[in-house]
Amino acid sequence: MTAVSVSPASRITAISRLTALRVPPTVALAFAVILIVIAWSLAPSLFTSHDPASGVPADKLLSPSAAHWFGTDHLGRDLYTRVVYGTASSVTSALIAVVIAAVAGGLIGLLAGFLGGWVDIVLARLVDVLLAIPNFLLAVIVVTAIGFDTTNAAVATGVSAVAVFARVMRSEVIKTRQAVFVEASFLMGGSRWHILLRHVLPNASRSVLPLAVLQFGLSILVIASLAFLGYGDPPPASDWGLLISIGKDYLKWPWLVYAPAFVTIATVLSANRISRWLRKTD
Amino acid sequence: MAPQDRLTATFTRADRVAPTPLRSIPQLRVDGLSVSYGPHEVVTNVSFELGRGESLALIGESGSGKSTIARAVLRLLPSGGHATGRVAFDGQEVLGISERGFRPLRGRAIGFVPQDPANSLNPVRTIGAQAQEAAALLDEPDKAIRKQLILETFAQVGLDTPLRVYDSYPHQLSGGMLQRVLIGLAILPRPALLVADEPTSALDVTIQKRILDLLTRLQHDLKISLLLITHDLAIAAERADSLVVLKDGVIQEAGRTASVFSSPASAYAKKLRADVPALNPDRYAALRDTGFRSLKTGQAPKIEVSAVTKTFTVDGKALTAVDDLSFSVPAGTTHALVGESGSGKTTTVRLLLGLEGPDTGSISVAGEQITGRSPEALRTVWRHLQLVYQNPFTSLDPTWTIERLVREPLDRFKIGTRKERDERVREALANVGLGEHLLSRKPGALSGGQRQRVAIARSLVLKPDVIVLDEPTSALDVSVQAGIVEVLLSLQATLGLTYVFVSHDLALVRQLAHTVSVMHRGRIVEHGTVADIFDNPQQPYTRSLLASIPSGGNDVAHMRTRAFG
Amino acid sequence: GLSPARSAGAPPSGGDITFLIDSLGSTWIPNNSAISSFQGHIWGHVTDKLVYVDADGKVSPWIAESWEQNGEATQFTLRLKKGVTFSDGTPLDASAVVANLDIWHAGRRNEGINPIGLFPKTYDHAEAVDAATVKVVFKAPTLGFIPTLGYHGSILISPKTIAQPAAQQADLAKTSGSGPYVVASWKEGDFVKLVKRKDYNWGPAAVAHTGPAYLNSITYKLVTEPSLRVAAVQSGQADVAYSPSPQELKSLKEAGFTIATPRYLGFVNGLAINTKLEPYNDVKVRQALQAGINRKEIIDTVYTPDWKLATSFIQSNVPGATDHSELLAYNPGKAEKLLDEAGWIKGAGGIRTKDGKQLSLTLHSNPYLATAKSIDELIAQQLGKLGWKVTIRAYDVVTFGEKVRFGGPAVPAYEVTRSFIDAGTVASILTDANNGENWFNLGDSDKKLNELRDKIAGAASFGIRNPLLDQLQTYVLEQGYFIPRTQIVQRIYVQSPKLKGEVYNGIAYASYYTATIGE
Amino acid sequence: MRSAYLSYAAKRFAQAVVVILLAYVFTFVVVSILPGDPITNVLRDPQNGFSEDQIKEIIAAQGLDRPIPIQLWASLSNFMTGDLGLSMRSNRPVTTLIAEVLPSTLILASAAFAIALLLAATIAYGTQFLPKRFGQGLLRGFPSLFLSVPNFVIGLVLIHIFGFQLGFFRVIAPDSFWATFFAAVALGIPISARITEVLIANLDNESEQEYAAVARSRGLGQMRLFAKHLLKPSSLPVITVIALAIGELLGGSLITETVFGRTGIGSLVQRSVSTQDLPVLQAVVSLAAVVFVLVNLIADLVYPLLDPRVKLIGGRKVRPTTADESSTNLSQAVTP
Ligand SMILES: Nc1ncnc2c1ncn2[C@@H]1O[C@H](COP(=O)(O)OP(=O)(O)OP(=O)(O)O)[C@@H](O)[C@H]1O
Ligand SMILES: Nc1ncnc2c1ncn2[C@@H]1O[C@H](COP(=O)(O)OP(=O)(O)OP(=O)(O)O)[C@@H](O)[C@H]1O
Ligand SMILES: [Mg+2]
Ligand SMILES: [Mg+2]
Repeated sequence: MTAVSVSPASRITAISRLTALRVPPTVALAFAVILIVIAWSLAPSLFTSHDPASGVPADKLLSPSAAHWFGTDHLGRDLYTRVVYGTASSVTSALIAVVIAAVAGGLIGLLAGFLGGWVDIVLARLVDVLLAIPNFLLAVIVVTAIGFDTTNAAVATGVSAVAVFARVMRSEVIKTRQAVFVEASFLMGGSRWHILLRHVLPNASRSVLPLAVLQFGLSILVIASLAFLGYGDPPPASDWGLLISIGKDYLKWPWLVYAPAFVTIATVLSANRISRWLRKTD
Repeated sequence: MAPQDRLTATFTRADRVAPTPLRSIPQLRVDGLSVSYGPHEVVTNVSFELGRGESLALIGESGSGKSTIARAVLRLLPSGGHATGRVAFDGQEVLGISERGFRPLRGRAIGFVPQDPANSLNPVRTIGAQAQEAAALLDEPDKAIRKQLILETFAQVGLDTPLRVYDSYPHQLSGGMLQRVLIGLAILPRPALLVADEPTSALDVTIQKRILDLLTRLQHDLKISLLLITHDLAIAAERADSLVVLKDGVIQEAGRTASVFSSPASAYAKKLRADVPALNPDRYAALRDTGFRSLKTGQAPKIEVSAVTKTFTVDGKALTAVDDLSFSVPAGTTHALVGESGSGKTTTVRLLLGLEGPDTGSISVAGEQITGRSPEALRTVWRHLQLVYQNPFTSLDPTWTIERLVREPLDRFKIGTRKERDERVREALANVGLGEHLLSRKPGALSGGQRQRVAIARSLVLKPDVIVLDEPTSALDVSVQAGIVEVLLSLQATLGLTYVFVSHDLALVRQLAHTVSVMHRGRIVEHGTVADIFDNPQQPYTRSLLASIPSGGNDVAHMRTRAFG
Repeated sequence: GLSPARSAGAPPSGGDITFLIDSLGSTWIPNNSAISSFQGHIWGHVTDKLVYVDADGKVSPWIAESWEQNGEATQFTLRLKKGVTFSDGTPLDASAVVANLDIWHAGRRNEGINPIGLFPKTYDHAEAVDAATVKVVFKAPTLGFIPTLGYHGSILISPKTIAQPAAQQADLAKTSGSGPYVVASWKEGDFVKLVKRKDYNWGPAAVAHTGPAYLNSITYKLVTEPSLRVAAVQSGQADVAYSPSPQELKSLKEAGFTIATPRYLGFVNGLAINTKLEPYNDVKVRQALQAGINRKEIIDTVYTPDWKLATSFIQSNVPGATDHSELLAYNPGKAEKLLDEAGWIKGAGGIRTKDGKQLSLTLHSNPYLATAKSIDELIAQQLGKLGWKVTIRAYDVVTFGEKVRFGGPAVPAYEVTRSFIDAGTVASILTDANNGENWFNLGDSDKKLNELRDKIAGAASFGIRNPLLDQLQTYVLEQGYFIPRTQIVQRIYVQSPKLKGEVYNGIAYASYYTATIGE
Repeated sequence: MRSAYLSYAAKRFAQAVVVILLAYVFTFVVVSILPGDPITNVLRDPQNGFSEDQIKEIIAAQGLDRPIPIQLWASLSNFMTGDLGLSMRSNRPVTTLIAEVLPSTLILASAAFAIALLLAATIAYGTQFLPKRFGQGLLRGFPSLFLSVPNFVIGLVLIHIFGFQLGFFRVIAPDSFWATFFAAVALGIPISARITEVLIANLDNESEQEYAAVARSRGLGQMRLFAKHLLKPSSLPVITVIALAIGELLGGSLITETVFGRTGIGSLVQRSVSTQDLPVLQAVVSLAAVVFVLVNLIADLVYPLLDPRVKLIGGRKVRPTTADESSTNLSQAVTP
């Protein structure tokens, strides 16, 4: 009873708070999706009572129902549970990829942009090489080199995105380095390092944030694609990409593909939307 | 045949839109206009009238809604903008009609001269191609004749080589030339109303005067009604028949120019008038007196620049930005560097600070040699010598808080204890008239004037002897400028600071400087005390600079003749 | 099995079929590719063998019309069919056979042409006695020689092709065999198109047809997705889909498609246990493993009734295989008891521990078997209930080959999927004597196993050998050295009902030499 | 101007050659870190029944036991003379392998690219003519959606709907017209998303420029404003995205070719990767680098000729930054 009387009011304040923050509704929805995904990855057991690794073999390949929201797979496991439990690995691996790309790329871009001269020339060629090899090809080659599992696929995905971050960072650093406030800090007695760390880095990083969010979504896709080609974790792992990849062998039971694909698409779409919004509001 | 005759001979007035206008109907009538961007109303209930062949100026500080009104009238509001009220052109309501219904008026009846010439022409199309669009409004089927008309118009607006202009891309022309092109394109179809949104704010003072003269002449010759938008009261007073003064989207005062100007009724208009340097040359006379005294006592110069030359290589060609430059500044006084754009003012400033090394010559500040020092050695000089940049929007790191920004020099030079530094930060901010509540804000949350004060506070916090100010107010409104000038002068009076003040605004220089160097193409063509230069200019270049100060009508002319000092 | 169920009268000639396959292997150098389980389909049509081995392991004449061996099984004489030619016109005579035997034995290593690995290493030489007689000499008794000639590695290639350098041999179109089909065109990783040889007239008597093939052409087309292969056959876009997902078989059968699940001769699918590794050095733990796997559930969940329960560690169709089902019965109670006895006590989370160590098992899923992961997952579930902590590792083919070996230090159980022609070779694989693979990492420590091995190798007749084989099977299963999972059906075919008359040989390859297609 | 252009071209060309050689070395190094090699692996297949000694002998006979730098040097010098070597996997000349599959990939990639351009132009230019509130929002949502769907999912869906349900094409004849068309759609969709994003960003940016308002004040309607003013400046920067799109086409073909069962560079890479077929991988990477670098080079060399604002100063291209740089950069990020 109290819940009924309270909820409309709290919803109104929530909405007005959102409008005060000028968050468009689609962005709010995107945040909600990402929040659910984060919650799934932190505490999957709160969202499902089934076991992701073992099922009832007799209940294999059931279609979606109230008992099994996404149906069951070829070993009788609840697909929704597998999607929920697979989230942590999918999200973590995408994060690993983003961190690798952002840190390595950011560092390369920072040094190239700030130091200039031959450092810039050498790093620029390195980045050119990384750019010249199609990203996905690069990821495939790297993952072969370091072995097939989801973490390695994440590392490979990260490596393949280093060049993008390096380029964006470099151009931002060069832009910032020429900013008047950098010279102003120099006149205030700031050393090179002080300027690099306190002025150039924070300013140049601002455009890296939306890129990182975007890259997060893309990494999920790339890692899923690698899993699709068979470069993922062994069973009973249930990363989204693996689930789709397993599902494609059972196309007669299409939910095995569509359910994890839908979750993947919703997550990536949300990340894209947030990235776009961050870019606009920056 | 004079170009003007040619013009009138080939054109007839475009009266297609309103064939038999009634004399009593004004050309433009704005009634209860309100404009909002999303939820924010930026123009509220604005009404005014502009008669045929007359001129009306909309004035007000930045953000007061001038451009918004112009765009609402032209129906060119950006996405998100929404206008309500009535706008009648020639008695015909135009705000509510369909785009299809309004489009015939565009260009033919209502011309538009935009604010920023550099961005107002498509960069990837030739001027000629874009001019043909304006010419298409003439109902002249023959393309060759249309081109002829365009070239004649270009000549008419003072472009010397119309054919070259016709074939050029925008980036190949200077700002002044582009502005003339834009004016030419606007008047080519002979509109009844010309809306000019700050048509000269992006231009040099000398060019500014030529453009304004051109507009005034066209208005008279072609009987065009002119809606002029400007933030410069002096220009408005000089050029418009009537004035509308805006603040925060609300009309503060309106009426015939002479009456508004000579006896402003609203407090805002009064203050605006008082803040215009050209109208109040002696506003800070008292504050400047200490400086004049030390000038007379012939103190040892704080700054000595002797025979400095700086040459840049651009595109393989040598460009002498500063040529055999010498001047000295006595302690406790303000020395102004004035000159048109590109005359070498900023280069001089950078040489002075050691940010650039001169090719020849020497510079010393407070007895210390600047030239030939390493960056490390320069740091010790910068403790006493600070710079305030032209644009407060770019000179403060947007990711830092105000407190951190102002404390940065103290931290870098390791001055005092933590507590002492906090103390000095507060003191510096108080000196420039900023409260402690701003400490935790970031520059983005401050107005332009506040930011420039922060920049000044940052230089002051080190307690330097000399502050170099490179056009510190050119990005700001007159009223904000007045506040900053006042801060600067009172600091000088109390702390005995020495200023080098760079500006292209001679009226401002006259208000605050003690000595002046006039620069032209890297050279000092004339220098002396303010009185010498302003009352008795020797060089034709100086005279032309002085002549282009907008005077606000005759009113100011006699003020200028009054002696001072 | 063998099923040329054809109505009387001349079968209709003509027609073209498309066979969808999941891989076309790597190189086409005959020696290097002959044992590829995919390329074998093509070689089986393009080339002939000296002898024919049917689905029950029975050896019968083919290009070799008859053969003799000496008492020690060290010397063999093969008498060849006359009038056989390779598609490049070269006669398939004694010298051609000698050239083939030599290259099977030695390869040309510096060129990258490998020997045939399973060809008896005891081979000494061969000589052409006359145009139709070949004498083959071995350094030691080699009872398995004749069956080996029917093994899919032993394909007869024109001496002209053999003489070509490796890069030429790698071009399938330049290879000539004597089979009922020749390669019309091919594209790497895409397709191989075979057309029939009109003058073919030397088919194996065992398939009851010796003249030219009926079908005009067979196109092997690579489609990597199993569901696509099946869907294409279902929609009539192709005639045979190889390796469908077992889950789909039931509905396909109901829809009237022919499902063929021929078993090959060889080991069942199962785990060879590394007896040097804790805790599998304890026979009780191994026996618990043997009893703790529910083999029926594997077939019900992952497979279909087309799969047979394992009855031994070799397939039940291998001559000499005996039924040991009672040793392989699912008995969780017994398993738990054995584990308790061995000191593995159930602790927190249901996992058994002993001396602070968890009872763990790492399974490396066989990358060659599509269902391997599913089975491993199921076994992990089953053993999990008994208190085992099962980890699954899945490597790609390359890494698997690199890291996973019999008796490897991190490999407690090696998954076996392996065919052989003659059960006599089994025993010698199990230990490390004579380059044996030492499956259970026993070395020569198990006296009983060594004894059986030597007796089996020395057996000069099947009458002596078969009881020994039975003893061997009992012993290996009782000791829990080998944990069978299911009888393996490595090759599954889904076939359009219009296509009839194909024959499966002892290695479960489908031959369409005798097949016809209706309307 | 002419000499400035030539020196710019020369400099860019030299850079391109360096990048291609580095890409070759890079692949060698990465693939060489791998434990083991394909040959040993094939030999180790238990079905083969080789002993370790036999395996060592075979490896030595092929010179694969030499130190890595020596092998690299040998391979690099062969590469520079145009000899790409033999595939380790199939023992056939790498040039033959590539020549066999290249046409199929070229057809697929060009079809995908054409579809991507068409789709992008339709969506982006469509936004100019639809009412702001309804249609435009819908159109603007497309690039995001296109970028969020894994392209193998697009492929699977297309195959199932058009291949099986509607019977547009035979799934086992992937080179037929419709099969190629739908494969190209699957491959082109993510790429069209990038181009659309850049186009829309540029269009928005250009139509907010003062010159657009000024042109409108001259009485231009939306149609003529778009055609005469916005089209060219907003489409020009797409040239620079195209080079990146080419890389993505190659990367994406890996998956599309797998899904549609096509034989092409992508499936060749897949086969070579799983067997660590170094010579083929190196050749494909170098080929990709050559294509990427060439397309970039052409784009860079053509741009100054198309955009009057671009100036070449001291062998460097200087362009006034018009479109939102960061947004273009962002949209150049990876897709699978
Ligand atoms: N496109 C827009 N969206 C939202 N707000 C806007 C937009 N354009 C202008 N504004 C706001 O409307 C107000 C009036 O702006 P306007 O440009 O009309 O001022 P102005 O008087 O022309 O100033 P200036 O002298 O700087 O040109 C300002 O507060 C400005 O921030
Ligand atoms: N770093 C540089 N490299 C090349 N040329 C330069 C450089 N700095 C200035 N110049 C040139 O030197 C001349 C003087 O420039 P400077 O900036 O000193 O003029 P200014 O008087 O400050 O002009 P404004 O009023 O526009 O600020 C100009 O022609 C300018 O283009
Ligand atoms: Mg304005
Ligand atoms: Mg300047």
